[in-house]
Amino acid sequence: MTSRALSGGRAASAPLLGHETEPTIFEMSVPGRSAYQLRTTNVPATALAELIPAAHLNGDVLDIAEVSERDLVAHFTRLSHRQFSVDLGMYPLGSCTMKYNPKFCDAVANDPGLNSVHPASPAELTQGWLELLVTLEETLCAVTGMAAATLQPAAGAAGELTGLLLMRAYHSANGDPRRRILIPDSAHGTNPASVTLGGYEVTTIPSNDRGLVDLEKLKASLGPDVAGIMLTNPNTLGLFEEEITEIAAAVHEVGGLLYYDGANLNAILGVVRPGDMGFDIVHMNLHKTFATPHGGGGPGAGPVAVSQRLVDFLPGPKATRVEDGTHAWVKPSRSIGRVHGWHGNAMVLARALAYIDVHGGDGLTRVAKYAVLNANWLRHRLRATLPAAYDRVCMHECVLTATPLKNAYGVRGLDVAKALLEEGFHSPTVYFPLIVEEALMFEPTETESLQTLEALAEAIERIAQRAIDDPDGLHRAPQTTPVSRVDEARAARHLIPTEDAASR
Amino acid sequence: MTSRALSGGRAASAPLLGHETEPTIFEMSVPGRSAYQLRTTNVPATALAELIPAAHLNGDVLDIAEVSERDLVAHFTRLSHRQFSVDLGMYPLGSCTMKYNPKFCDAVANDPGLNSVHPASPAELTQGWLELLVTLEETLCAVTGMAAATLQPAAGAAGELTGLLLMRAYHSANGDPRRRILIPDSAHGTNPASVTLGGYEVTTIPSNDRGLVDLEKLKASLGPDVAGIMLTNPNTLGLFEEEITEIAAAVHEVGGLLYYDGANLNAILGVVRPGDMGFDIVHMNLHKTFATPHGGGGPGAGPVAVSQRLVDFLPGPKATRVEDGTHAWVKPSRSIGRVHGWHGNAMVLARALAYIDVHGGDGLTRVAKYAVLNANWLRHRLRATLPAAYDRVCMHECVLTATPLKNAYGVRGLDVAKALLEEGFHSPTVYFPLIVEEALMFEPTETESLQTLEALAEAIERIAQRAIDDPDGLHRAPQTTPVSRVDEARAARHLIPTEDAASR
Amino acid sequence: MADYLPHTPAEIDEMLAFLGMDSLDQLFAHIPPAVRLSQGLDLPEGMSEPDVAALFTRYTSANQSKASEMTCFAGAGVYDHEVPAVVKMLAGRSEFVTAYTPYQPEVAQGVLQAIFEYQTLITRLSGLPIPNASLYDAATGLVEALNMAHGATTRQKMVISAGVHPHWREVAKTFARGTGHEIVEVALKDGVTDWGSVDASNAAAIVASYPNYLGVLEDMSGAKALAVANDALFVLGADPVAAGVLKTAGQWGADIFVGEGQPFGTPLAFGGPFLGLFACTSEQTRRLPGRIVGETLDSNGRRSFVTTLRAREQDIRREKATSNVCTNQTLMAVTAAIQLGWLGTQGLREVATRCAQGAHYLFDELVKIEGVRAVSTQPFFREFAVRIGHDASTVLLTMANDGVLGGVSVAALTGDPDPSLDGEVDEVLLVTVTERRTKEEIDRYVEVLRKAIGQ
Amino acid sequence: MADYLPHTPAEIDEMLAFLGMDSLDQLFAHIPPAVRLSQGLDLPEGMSEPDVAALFTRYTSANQSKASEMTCFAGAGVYDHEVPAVVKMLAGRSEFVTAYTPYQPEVAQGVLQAIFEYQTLITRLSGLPIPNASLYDAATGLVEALNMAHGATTRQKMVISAGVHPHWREVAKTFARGTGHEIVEVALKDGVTDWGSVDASNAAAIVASYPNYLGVLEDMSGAKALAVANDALFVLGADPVAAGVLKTAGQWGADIFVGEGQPFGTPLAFGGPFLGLFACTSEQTRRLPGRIVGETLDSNGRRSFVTTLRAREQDIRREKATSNVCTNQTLMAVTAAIQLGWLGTQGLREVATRCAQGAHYLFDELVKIEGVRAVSTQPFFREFAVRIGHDASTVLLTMANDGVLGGVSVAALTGDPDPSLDGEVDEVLLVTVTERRTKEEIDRYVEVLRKAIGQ
Ligand SMILES: Cc1ncc(COP(=O)(O)O)c(C=O)c1O
Ligand SMILES: Cc1ncc(COP(=O)(O)O)c(C=O)c1O
Repeated sequence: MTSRALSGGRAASAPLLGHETEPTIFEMSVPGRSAYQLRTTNVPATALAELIPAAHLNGDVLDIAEVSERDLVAHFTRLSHRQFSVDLGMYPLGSCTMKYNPKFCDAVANDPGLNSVHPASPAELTQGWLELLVTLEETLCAVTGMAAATLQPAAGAAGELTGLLLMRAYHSANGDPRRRILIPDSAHGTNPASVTLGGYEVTTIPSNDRGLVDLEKLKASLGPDVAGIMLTNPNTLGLFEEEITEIAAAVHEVGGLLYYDGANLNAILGVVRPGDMGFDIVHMNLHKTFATPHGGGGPGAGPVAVSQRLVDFLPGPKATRVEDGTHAWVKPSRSIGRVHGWHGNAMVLARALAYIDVHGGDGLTRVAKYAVLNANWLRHRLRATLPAAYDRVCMHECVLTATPLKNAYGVRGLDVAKALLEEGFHSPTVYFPLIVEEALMFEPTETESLQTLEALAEAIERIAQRAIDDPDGLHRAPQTTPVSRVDEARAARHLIPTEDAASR
Repeated sequence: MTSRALSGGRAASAPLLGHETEPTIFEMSVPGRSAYQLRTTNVPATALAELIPAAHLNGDVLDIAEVSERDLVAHFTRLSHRQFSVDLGMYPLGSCTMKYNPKFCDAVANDPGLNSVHPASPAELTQGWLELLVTLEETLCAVTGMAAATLQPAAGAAGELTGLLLMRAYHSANGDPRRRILIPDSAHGTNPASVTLGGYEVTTIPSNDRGLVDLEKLKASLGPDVAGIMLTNPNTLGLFEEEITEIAAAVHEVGGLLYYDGANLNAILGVVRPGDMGFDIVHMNLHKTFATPHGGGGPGAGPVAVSQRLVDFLPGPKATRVEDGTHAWVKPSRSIGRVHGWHGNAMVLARALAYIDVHGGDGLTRVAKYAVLNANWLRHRLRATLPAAYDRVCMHECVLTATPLKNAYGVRGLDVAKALLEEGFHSPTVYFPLIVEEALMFEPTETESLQTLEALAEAIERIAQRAIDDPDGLHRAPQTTPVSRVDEARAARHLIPTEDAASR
Repeated sequence: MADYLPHTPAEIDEMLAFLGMDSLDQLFAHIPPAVRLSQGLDLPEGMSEPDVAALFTRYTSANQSKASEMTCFAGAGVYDHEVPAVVKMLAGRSEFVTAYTPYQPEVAQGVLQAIFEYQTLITRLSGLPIPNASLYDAATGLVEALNMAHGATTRQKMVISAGVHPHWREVAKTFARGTGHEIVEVALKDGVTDWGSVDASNAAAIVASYPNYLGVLEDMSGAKALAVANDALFVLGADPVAAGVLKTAGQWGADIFVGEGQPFGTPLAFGGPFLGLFACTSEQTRRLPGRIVGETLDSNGRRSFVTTLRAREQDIRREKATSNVCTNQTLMAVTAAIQLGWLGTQGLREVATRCAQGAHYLFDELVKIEGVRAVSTQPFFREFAVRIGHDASTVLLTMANDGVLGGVSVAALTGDPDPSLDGEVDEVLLVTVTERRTKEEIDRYVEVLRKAIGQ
Repeated sequence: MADYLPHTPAEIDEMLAFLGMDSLDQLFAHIPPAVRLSQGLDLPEGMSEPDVAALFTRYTSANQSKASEMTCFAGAGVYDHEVPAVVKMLAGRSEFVTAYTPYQPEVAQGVLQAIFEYQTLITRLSGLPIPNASLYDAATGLVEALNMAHGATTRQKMVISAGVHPHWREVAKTFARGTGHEIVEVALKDGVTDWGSVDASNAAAIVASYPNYLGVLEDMSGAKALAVANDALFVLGADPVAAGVLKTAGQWGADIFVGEGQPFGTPLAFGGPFLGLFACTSEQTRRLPGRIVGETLDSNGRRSFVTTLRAREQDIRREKATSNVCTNQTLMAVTAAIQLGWLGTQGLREVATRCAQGAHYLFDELVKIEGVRAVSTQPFFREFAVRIGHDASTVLLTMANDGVLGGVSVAALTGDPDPSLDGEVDEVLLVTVTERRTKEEIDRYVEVLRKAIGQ
């Protein structure tokens, strides 16, 4: 009877009540049970065998879970109770910008007037969508100081690759394909990966002792084979590349282009624009800067905006305003083609536009200013506990280091991160960027209050005290979470990616 | 800084992460913070003092919590994580019928076509609502075997009082007001309370050794001053009053009326109808029988259906089908008047109709049958652990007793109930009905599967084992819940109903 | 088969076998055959959810006055206030929606704390210290207030201003059939209760409304004085939104506050579920109807919440209880707490102010129209009554054709000619402006009404 | 001020003081003045949520082809399937919606287990054992498949059937600009890939679609044989709904499965966010793009889930990574798991069966119309292409006036004349029938089309 009791409505897996594991939906499955309800269609119920040749039929081999609607609801509700989220508490995950996601923007996206439109409907019947997309494109250009944008890329990484293909198309059109892309050593892993997929080689530029691109070394790496450079500014240390004008001049000098990784764009909204810094291509992570929810890992949206000389190469077709005031799909004259099956992650785009409209130019500027204020306050507040890797004014995030704790008590950054979970905070980003030892990258975001920052600081102080009192306890943290520290190595050693693999 | 850190985004109160208490929204409040956003109206912003005489103005004394939208969301999301619900697990709370609440019915109610209609709109503009109400009334009559119904009462208790006022109006119209109402000793407390508010006196009828109304004693209590009897059938022991025909005859004989407390109607859907048993008045708890969600204590809806002779007395105005196929508000000729500010809990009514439509006559009958099957299976399964107070075939619920555990190990029904919480189940109803010692009243409902019932049984067996091994531990249960056993006496001794009382 | 039942045929057989039965019918064998349904219910077969959804469009499309499509100037106790997505989302969380009454506080701190916060807010809005956890609606709340006043004074006479919402008064009369209370109505004069016209001696309660149902802000000192003079309780039905800027019930000296909480996050909803607000002085604590949540400690000394003073409640006191309320309107109370948290101090003040501004702007425009006259010269808040020289019900239907729900016909609201209004009651239109109405919408109202009355 | 920022002026001052600063601008003093914006952004002022909502009605009302108002017979990879309220509610729970990538498994078991269940379902639907946690959409999934095939074979030639969705092919071509893959398209003949016409030697992948984009169910044995003969991987883009009754990718011998997961709970959504399904044989595990969740134990020995094989991912492997995917489509994957749980074994089969029945019913009716001809004589599933003797785009607009979204114009879909279709491509209409379409709707389609083409 044990396996029988497993399936069903026991909620001991909800942390509210206990710490048991939640059975999988397959363990809950009982043959013959079902939840689905379909409309009555009165379509003739011809036997499938009369419609489709037997060679194509699978012989009913397919097995999906069989649960009642009641158990479906209980299962996924309980799973949701085993999941941290922005709506539960602070999520100071550096580089990920886990700010509050306004529910209003979700409501906008759930309107059937946007949500139930088929992407292949004739443009004449979807003028609202086309206008929305054009408006968003113009808005993003205003924010970045660029000439035009594609909204197709589905996330930041897709935007990067799109940007690199634009570079390639541009150089190729000039009869000068080029070979290398420069990337600082502090860059996010997507940057070099995108470079490779874009058919380029990576040249890594070291950072100087201020955490910034070493201008001299950069210059030394430049040459006529350099297609461009990828930068995020502020960089992944949360520091502004102060010599950006010089960098831009140097790269442009050799005919290279500048790519702006917009993951940190939220730091500079209304303060400085990538276009004004000399960038030619900018991707934005709408799920970061413009607060569309991350969905546990996606969806995102990664529009790419470009300067005038790249406009004709943009992916297409693009929603475009035409003379008579209507909107149409137009493919740019030298378009690299589609980078998404349809028009990009449209509902994410709509959410972002709603977010921007609520804030306006003034609000977006406040977003950046308060994000930077919060990060600096936190950095300064934690000085004695977790020093910053580069202790000066930072932008929207700060990279602190647990090296002192490690040296003194053997407590690593990971231990601090895990202990924070028990304190009611999500962990910061750990061990990134790679150039900082025991890095703990905190991005408080502008939607967290001073009170929350103080609570975080006090929690970290408590953990630092635990490092002195009970370092071993910290190695075992967290314990109050739905599961305790998870064995990641075991998972990689013996891959079990499915229930079927598990039961084998 | 401690009070400062209290406010804000720390999620240690979410059981997912810890077991701290959640601050109140007042503790989180910071002067000057806000979340609200209103439309731009361009209405002249005349100073209030010019519009309303100073004698009426409150001088801005009012203080509401001041929080950001982000903190508002975090606060209530965290509170929701501190709350058990049907969607998390089984809720075998006897008499309360905590079955699965279909999300579809919520979606129906959230349609602005129903939800955004002003109740004082002219009937000409709300024909859809009137038709819906008429359809529901007809449906409820078909289910109960009655002639007409009022949908106004907002819950079961309101329905009871309405029913008693109907009795009073009926008897008064006959020039014979009468004085007493009979109620079995197993009845729910709302019954006698309603009787008093209805201006009647209660005569309690003892149950016999089979847990049923003692027919002889009932007869002995009857007389010309008896206005009627209130019964629930199956009664609160989950047992069917088998002599119902005899009871009805006896009461009718003296000119009394029979009132049916519909809290247990779910047990007999499609099997037997109150009207056919001889009842004159029936209230239904739509939030029980027809699965509208309980909302943490409400809203409910308690329509009252009556036999032909009471139709003219029903509350009004009532939505009524008129000759030309349209619908109108009509007040019954001898109506007792309104019992609700408007038309009853309309959105609850709409949910119930949707639920009934999905099930149909066949489905409702299955609801009753499977509810009864589940209760009997559970009763039988637990025989050795928690015996039933009356061990024979029950209806939709069974009243078990912890008396053996109490006698042997000093473990009370309350301890068992509290320990179940840790096992991932909500407690059953405890100490009701009053006539059973150490009563534990389990109502599994039809939406729980055999697997869930088995899991519940095993949990109870584990608790029974704990009663032997560690009775003291059981007295302290629960411990894994967001708070441990709560001091109810303290709360009553020194009433603190508000934050302001708390901080005084 | 479209339903929510998990039972497979094999399981049913197994369960029956466990019970030693061979059919489901055997479970019902002890029910006398004479009363059993032989044919099953006379209802259609079950339908799938999408089929039912299709069926329901029949209802939704026949409702023409949806606020989603028609600009709403109707009020009469039910108001079209802003309800943001965030409040709907939070109040719709299934832990709140699908919980029962918090009988087990250890797993119900979510609802209990939300009610505690609601209770705190209600005491602040009412200016009275003892709240409850909600009642069905304002009308039934008034009934509870009368019962409380009866309990406190043992008297039966209830002196009620005709300015109290007609439906509330009707409900009070209905329930007085059971309690035996004597309801004495006091007529209005120029929209203001004529307290001087009534004999309040031996009254249990003096009941007034602020504003009254015609929107008029009466000075409540008179009612309070009358209550004091006669040792009666002063029961004030007050608009909780008005409390953002106007005096609270407590400030006016009320002993009991009742109010309709619908404006705090609950949609128009065709009249329900709404939210009966209730608060009183501490003298009346033990007579409080319904549930109340109190603060306490758990066994580990942590702050906790629990329903308390349970000894008052019907399930314990039975026939001696002074209220039979069991299920209340918790979800609406939680919603109100969330909505008030969203509004905050500034927001509530702003909403109240905008209501008053909008209403006065419209009023000023309307009385410029030839043939439109104010019913009262007294101050008002967000609602006012005007005579329009035509049958109000007819005018409303005409206005509806132009997409405007122009208000509420007082004659339709009161059912019978209202004794408090002299002249033709059919001509009286009750008009409301909330903070959601734009100047453009208000100007259009004026135009549409002009057209409807041929001006 | 309408925004989501908690900072009060007093707090800003306090925080600045703590930093030894006296203005917010000082925080940005290190940014070279030359690049700083002096005037602020050239954007309108912020608006309140209800004002923005009002603005957005501009967009929503200009969208005429909403499936909420127009009966949808459009498909082309995006299908109007039933999405019940329960799935929307569950997938909309904010713990799923507002979580980040599950980097900290101890507090992310909710998302991790849901992905694990999703992965299991995808392997069952595809018949291939190694899934990932989702990709952006089917089109970019195909690109990842090509990259995987390149990694496995080190070859550059990709032989792709013209039956693969035109957009997917376009996307593959775009990204081939970076990877340098040589894309060789194989034309259709009577709607079926003419594999014989191509030189597949030295191919990394043979890529087919099942059904193909014209709805045709091609026998996949030929493609498989070609792959085997040339030591290429067989990449099959398959309709996951069809898997309810038709052979899975695994059954056809595919090495890599890609598919579009939109039909599982995701609305039409104007094309996104959708869900790229991906699975492969275990040989390719180490080349898997994107994230994968695996089962493991926590320190107390309890079953747990975690993202694993992280060493493949871009953040660790950097320029050596074979995929740059970071953010994926988790929420849609979770949605698909919930929707599939709702459908269950019977439900998916039922949906697939009804699609086929509806499509065949409509097809049979359509080809009775004078001037309407099938594009292919081959079997199909829920979608088919017909020649209608008139410009399809024009006909669609005419049909829209009668409330029917009549399908997709193949010419509009392909952009350029499709080389695989002989004759006038402008006349080809792609028509889809899902389980949601009733007989009545289908009959009306026939009538509306008749009218539109003057028959
Ligand atoms: C600096 C940086 N660049 C690029 C990316 C990739 O963006 P996405 O996850 O949207 O693909 C990230 C995401 O974390 C990032 O932090
Ligand atoms: C037997 C019985 N009668 C009456 C009631 C009162 O119904 P309501 O809570 O809807 O007012 C209940 C509620 O629990 C009950 O169980």
